Amino acid sequence: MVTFAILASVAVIGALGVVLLRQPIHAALSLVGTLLTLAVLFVTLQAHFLAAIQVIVYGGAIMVLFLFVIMLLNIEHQRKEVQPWLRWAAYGVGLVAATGLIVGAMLDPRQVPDHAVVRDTLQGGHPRLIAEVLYGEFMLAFQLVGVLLLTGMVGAVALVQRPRPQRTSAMIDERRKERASDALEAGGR
Amino acid sequence: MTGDPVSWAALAPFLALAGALVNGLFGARLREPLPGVIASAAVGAAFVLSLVAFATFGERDAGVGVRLWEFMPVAGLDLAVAFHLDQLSLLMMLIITGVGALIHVYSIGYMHGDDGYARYFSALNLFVAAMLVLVMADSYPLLFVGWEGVGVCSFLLIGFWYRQKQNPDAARKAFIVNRIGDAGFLVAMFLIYRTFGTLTISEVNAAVAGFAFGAAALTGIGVLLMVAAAGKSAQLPLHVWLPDAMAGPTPVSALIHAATMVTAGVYLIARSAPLFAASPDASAVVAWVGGITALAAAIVAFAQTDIKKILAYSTISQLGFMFVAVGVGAYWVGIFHVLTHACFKGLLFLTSGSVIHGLGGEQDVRRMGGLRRLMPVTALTALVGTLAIAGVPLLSGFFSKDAILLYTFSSTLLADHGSLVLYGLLLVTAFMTAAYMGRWYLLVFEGEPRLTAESRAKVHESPRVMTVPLVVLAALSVLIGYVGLPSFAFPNLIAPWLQTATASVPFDYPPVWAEWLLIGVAVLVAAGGLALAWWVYALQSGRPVTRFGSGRLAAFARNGLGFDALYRAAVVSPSEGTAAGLALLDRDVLDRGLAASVTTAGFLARAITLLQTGYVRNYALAMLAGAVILVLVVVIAGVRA
Amino acid sequence: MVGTEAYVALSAVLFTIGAVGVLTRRSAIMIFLCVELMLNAANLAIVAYAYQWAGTGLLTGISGQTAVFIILAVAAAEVAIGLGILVAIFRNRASTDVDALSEVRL
Amino acid sequence: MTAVTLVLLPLVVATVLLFARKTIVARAIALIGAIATFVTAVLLPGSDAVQVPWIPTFGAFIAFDPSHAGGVLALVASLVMVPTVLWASLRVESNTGRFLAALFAMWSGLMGLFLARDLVLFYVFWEATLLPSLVMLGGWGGPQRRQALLKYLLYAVAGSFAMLLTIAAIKPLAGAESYLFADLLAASVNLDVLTQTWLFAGFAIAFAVKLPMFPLHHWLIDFHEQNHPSGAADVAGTLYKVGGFGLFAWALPLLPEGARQAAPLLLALGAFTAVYAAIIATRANHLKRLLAYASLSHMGIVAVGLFGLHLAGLSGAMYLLAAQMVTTGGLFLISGMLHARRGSLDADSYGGIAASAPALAAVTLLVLFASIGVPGLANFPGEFLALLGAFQASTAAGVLAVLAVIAAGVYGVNLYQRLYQGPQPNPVADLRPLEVVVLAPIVAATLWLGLAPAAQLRVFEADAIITVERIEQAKDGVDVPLVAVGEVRR
Amino acid sequence: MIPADGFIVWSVLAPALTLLGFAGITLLLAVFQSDRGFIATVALTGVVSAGVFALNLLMQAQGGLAEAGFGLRYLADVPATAFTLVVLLGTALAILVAQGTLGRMGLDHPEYYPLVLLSATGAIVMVSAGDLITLLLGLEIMSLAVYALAAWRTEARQSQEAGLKYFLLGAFASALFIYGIALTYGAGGHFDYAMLMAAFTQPGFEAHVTALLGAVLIIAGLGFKAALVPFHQWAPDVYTGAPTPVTAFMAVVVKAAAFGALLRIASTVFASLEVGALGALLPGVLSVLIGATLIVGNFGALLQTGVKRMLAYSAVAHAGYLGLAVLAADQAGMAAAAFYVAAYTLMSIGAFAVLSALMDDDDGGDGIERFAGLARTRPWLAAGMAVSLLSLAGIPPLAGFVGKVLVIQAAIATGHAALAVLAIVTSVVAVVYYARVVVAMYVRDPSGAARTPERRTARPLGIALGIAVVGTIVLGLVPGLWYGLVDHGQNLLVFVSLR
Repeated sequence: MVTFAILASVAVIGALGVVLLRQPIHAALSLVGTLLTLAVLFVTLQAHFLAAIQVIVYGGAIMVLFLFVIMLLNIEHQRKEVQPWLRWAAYGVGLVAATGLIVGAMLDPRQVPDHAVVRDTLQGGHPRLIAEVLYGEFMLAFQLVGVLLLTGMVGAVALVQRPRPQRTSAMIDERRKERASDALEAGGR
Repeated sequence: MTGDPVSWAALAPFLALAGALVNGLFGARLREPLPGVIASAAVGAAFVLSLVAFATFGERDAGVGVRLWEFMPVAGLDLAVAFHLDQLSLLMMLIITGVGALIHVYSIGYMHGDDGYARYFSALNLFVAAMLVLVMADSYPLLFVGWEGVGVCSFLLIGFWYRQKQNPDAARKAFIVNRIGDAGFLVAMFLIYRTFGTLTISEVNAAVAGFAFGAAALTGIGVLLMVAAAGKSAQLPLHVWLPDAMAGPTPVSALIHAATMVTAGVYLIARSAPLFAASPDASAVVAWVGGITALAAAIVAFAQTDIKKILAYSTISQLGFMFVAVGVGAYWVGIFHVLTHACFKGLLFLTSGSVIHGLGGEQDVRRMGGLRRLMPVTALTALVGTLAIAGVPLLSGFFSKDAILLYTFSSTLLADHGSLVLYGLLLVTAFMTAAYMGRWYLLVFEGEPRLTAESRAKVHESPRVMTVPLVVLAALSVLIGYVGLPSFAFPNLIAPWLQTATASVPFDYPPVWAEWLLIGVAVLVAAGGLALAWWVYALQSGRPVTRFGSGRLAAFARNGLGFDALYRAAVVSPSEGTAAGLALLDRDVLDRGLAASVTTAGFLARAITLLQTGYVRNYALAMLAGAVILVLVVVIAGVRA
Repeated sequence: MVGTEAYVALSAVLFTIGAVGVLTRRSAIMIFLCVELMLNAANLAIVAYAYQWAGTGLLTGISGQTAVFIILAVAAAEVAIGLGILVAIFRNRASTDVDALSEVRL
Repeated sequence: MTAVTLVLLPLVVATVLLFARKTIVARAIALIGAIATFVTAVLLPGSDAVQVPWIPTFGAFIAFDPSHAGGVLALVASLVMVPTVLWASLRVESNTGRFLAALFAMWSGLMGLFLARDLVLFYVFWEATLLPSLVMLGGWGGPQRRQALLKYLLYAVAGSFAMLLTIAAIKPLAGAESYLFADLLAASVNLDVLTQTWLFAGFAIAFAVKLPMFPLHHWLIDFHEQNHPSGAADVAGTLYKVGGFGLFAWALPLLPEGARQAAPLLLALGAFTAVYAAIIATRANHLKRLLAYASLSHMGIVAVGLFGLHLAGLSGAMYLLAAQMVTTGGLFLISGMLHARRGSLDADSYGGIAASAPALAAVTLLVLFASIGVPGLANFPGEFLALLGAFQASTAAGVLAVLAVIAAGVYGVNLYQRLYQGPQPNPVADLRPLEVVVLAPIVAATLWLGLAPAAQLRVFEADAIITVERIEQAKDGVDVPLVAVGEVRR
Repeated sequence: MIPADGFIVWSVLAPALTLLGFAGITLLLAVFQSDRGFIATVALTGVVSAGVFALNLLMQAQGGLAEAGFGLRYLADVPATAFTLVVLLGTALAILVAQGTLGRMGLDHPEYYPLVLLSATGAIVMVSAGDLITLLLGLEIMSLAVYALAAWRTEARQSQEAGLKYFLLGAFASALFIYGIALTYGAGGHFDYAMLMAAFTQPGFEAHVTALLGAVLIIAGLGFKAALVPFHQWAPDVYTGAPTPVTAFMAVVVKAAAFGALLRIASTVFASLEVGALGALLPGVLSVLIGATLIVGNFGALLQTGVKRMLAYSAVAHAGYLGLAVLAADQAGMAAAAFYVAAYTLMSIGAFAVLSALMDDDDGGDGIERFAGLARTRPWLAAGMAVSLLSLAGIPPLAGFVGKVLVIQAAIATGHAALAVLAIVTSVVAVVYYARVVVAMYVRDPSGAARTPERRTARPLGIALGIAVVGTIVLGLVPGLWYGLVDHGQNLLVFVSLR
């Protein structure tokens, strides 16, 4: 109970950090915190293998990629909010959404399962069990993941790895103007 | 077609139609007077057929039906192009083709040299065809074919000289007023169908017996038929077109607007006699409308100065007499007056035509006078006609008018509806008839000539082709009355003949001495009227002429008792206003309004596109909000359940 | 032991926070980060439910955990293409502010 | 097969015409095509019905039957199309071939629409006729044709989509086996009053738009005002004011209960339309506007005839529909001829021309009087019976509608007077031989329809009996087996 | 768990595998071969071969021999194969359109065709999926490729915007969808439809709320791809911003796939949820969404001056009409939708083909003025456009009309009369905006200012237009050709297996 409360609080605080922290780097790191907390929660739910994957894949690979891109794109400066009301609308809708989903969860009448039975069944999410499912009933899905990653790769490469078009001076001018107007807007507000 | 000579008469309208077609299609290429000859021959042949049928009809009880082809065999209606030839229709056919033939012949001379010579005869023939269909029809719808057909021909002929604006205007007025009556006819037919389930006249007449005396349905039908009859026969308040109709060539006025078409209303009521005989209320409407019309038209006739308009109002007045006759249930008398009136009024119109022809178009009686010496045949025949219409004894008008008075006096059908008052009304009218007709004759033919220089230069007696019909008609005007001598003392040929075809209504005949007394009264009235005219217009020659137009009453009368003004104010202007208003409403309000409602759709479209802000986060908000609403719906339903 | 509904409620909260983040952050990359948070919240729910279903003694719990595995892969693929698009655009615009992406509208 | 030929032949001609570049070639093709189609139409009465499965899973058939009301209308419409095609080939100068193609496409669509005995097929042709008329208006119309076109399109489509809804619903709701008329008729007894009323509303909207009926008539006015001044497109437009036919052939027999519920309102609207339009027509100055309002008035009378739900009225309404194709069509052709003479469609710019064009005046007078319901001519039997039927249902509506007869007299005579009578400022040419050829069928049909309506009326009545009997049953609340209804037909 | 015999059924996978194989081939060709036309042809060959396999499967399923692989997780029943065929048709036509325009527009990068084929593979997986995870993967495969394609013109602001918008919102929608999967799994304990149905209809089932929450979130996720209101707002912007050939592909293939999946879920999982006390909830929710979609799509299109954007809104509107079929998914709706989506594919591609032929190389110039007088200057293009637009408007006897009748009929048969009325009312609005273009082409005179480019229509484009127009007409006149094949939608394999 207490463990859950602490972990939940940490996860929520981390999540709030993602939303509220100004610096993208901070926000990303805050997300990493939440992800790690989630890994711990997975452990309490008899999903040890998943917890490991969570730390390795998310905390390790995906988030590092994010941080890399954040730093690459150098996206500190933010212009003034165009629609200030949107923030409060978002908070309102979010509050309602959370309430609704929580009430929905509470409406589920099922009993808490017997921990022993769960442990015997899941065996802590043993890789062997997962493998059996993955290569059994999820075999097609597993293959499709491959296709998916291929698609993602081809798509990303196609967009980024392009023979650069001949830049005309007009295009450069256009981009300059754009930047200038961006700066003006940022400064003016 | 059977071997029965009576049924051959069914060809009559087609002969006239053939004449109309020949003249209509090829007339323009025919040389004068060929179109006139063709037309006259067609009508003459029709007259011969009618005469043969009339002669061979014999003592039959029922009419001869001639069924040509199916017309509208729908919804239990057995409507065919079928003719019903009985005593009534045959008599009418004789009038139409007989008088018609004479007038056709007369027209050969009268229309000499006109551009529309062939067109004229084509229309005139077409009219005869339509009129024959009207009287021969065995069903109301077919009768209506003729009914509107004569209206159309009347329209064509009134507006015959269409290049002056007033002639087409008069034609239009005639057509529209007639259409009002026709609308009444239509509704009458609908009501007949609802009441009787048939529109065949004989079936309707037979079925009347199944209804209570004075049943409301019968009264309704009767009144509606009277509306129709009033339109066609120029009875109050739908009489306004007839005086204007004098814009047409004078033979047309004689044939259509005196002898035949305008009597169609009388014929209609006589045709539906059993129905009216069973409905005193409807009959009372007929008789009273007739009586009031007779008097009112007589008053107006006094004040007119146009040679034809006097006759036109006289016609309206005489038609009123006929309506009184059929109204009180004396159907044969009504038709008898149609017959005599066709002769003498036809004659009178033709004589006035002759005068106009002789004077080169002059129509104002103030610029006539003394024509007896210049146009002797015309004057003589006109005198015969005048005396006949005035009711001078032993001439045709005397017999028919006397019969009307007598039957009105002795009516039982209208005994509760003031038949005696009507009698008085008619007596007054008869007096006035004699007086204004005397005035007409005296102003035109007697006294000093007041002709304009132009007229004086042209004046001549009409050619033989015109005077012969005058003479024939004059003879008829004298003689035709003898078919209907007062039955209490003399053999009456026409009454039993017609009663089989119409209906017999009981009358409360007075004793013989009283009948003689009534005749005496009638004679006195006629004599008095003529004497008055003589006194005013012959003895004080010259002076009364200057009194034309003086006095408010005279002006009122000259303007037809203000009916035209009334219509303009109460009907024409409001309708025109309504039309203008509706046109405006339709175009500028309703159409625009619908357009505006389309604009509302535009607002919705604008609103939707405005939501499309382009901001990703707005879209995400919409998605999330949508999803949240769905979630809430589920959760709330779950909490409730 | 805490009930499954508590875990699910937690996942709901995280999910909502992620969604709110999508609405409030303006940098495309931060929005994407928030989407990752939402995916993780979903994962948490699945793992919690897997635990619940394991209570019936059947292997369905394992298939739930396996599904999480696959969803991780989905997230990875999305990251690949997403970052690809971001980079491609940033080359041209030098900005990841999504509010600047509002030219096509109405 | 005659029926199929009649539907396809004009379509083939239309297709060929699309490729005719030279005007003279187009004229020749059109002439031959018109004659061939008309001959086929003449062969139509008594020819066999056709019924071939079309979309089996859908329950739609290619079914044509010339022995019903539609057969008569198809014949009359063909009769009118012949002079229209001739006139158009003479008077439409730009892209003659295409215009004629549109006319022939319209012809084909009309034939299909009249002859179809399958509801889906009917609808397809219903919409198919829309396109050529749009093309004619859009391609050859007046300066404001775009607005007119969009308005017309909007009205037409709004109406036909409402019908589409009914069509989509009627089969599943009634549980019919197919969209064949006979199957729908047999199954529609399963529909309760409320459903019938709603379904009927769908039909009623569609047909009221095309009829048209107040207040859905505004498209008609603009449509005619903006169409090519030759009047050819107007004639075609007049031909397919087939809302009355749709009601008669489909809506009323299939949904008698619905019809009975809606009849009082529609009867009143019809009567109002008749009078309203006729009154406005008395004010109109533009020839085509006048004719538009006049024909709108006729359509009001058609409506009262139909919604009187009386045998006479139903048959009469159909007859009036057929007759007004000829008379209104003829008047539009005449207006085109007038325009050819003086280049104007304003009544004010004419006057007194009977003197110089007596034959034209005579034909105008004949057709005009036929149009305003003078007995002995085309419109009278239909008008009379329609009003008779309406009066049996409602005295008030009957009497109101009769007022339109008076107003018709007013505008008819006014029009004639303004065009042909009075002083003649400048003379015009009289009918040319080719114009005589164009008008001859119109005149012939005017007389034929006026004098010998019996055969056609019998056909209409045979169809109308179905409706009337079903309504009688509905009134009595008795379920009479429908076989009996079928046998009643003569 | 060792896969049993018959777990992997290769024949079922044939269309998808063929497509995937050809995606690989084209990818390799893209590296070595510079002739883009050749690559396109190879891609087309792949699509056609896949189509042959799919047609074979459809025939088989028609004969009652529907197959399934992976324990009902990948199906080849009538709806699946029918939608597969539609997807392939759309893909083929879109490839032709692309082949005819990409080179001219300077967008002929080598990865285009592989991505299209991959995307189509994902779409096929979506419509064939028998479980939520497979569905998710199909959806992602399809979407990722389309995200990239939408941003294809990386140097153009509009295209960038389209790609990023689509991607961000798509990811957001995916998150919703995945959360929905999580909840559904929570309620039913399974991911495959058959087992979920079994679980939901079990007597002791009590987690209704969880299941319904899962369902609505799945609706939200799929509704995004299908462009149902309020998840539609990306569609007008992305369709407008994406290069026109891509828009054509998106408009037809993505829509077909989304609806194929949505229909199957609606007819199985959702249908089984209708047993409980909250049974009427899902149809109610759906009908509100569909009603809103009809209104927004049609009215949104009303004021558009760009034809491309008008078509984008119209795509939203057509989602509404297809939605009518979803409501009747367990009855005639499936077949109706299969027909409608085929018709939609043809007429939509027809319109986009003409649009591509007319637009400038930089994807500009889709204003309605460009269509003024087109009937005179380019009669064939105008005729093709007119047929397509009139069909979209639902004018008989074109395919769109039959489709509309079918879906409306299905909706009425399931008691959604009010929605059917709304569909009709909004169709009237639709006629207005489609007609505006047709009127411009046929009534207005060619205006000098907005001249149409004087260029020949590329042959592949012409072929695509020809196929689309002929198909639209043929499907309208003889709808039985296609409807006869798909009208066995009620016999979903999942149902068969349960009984």
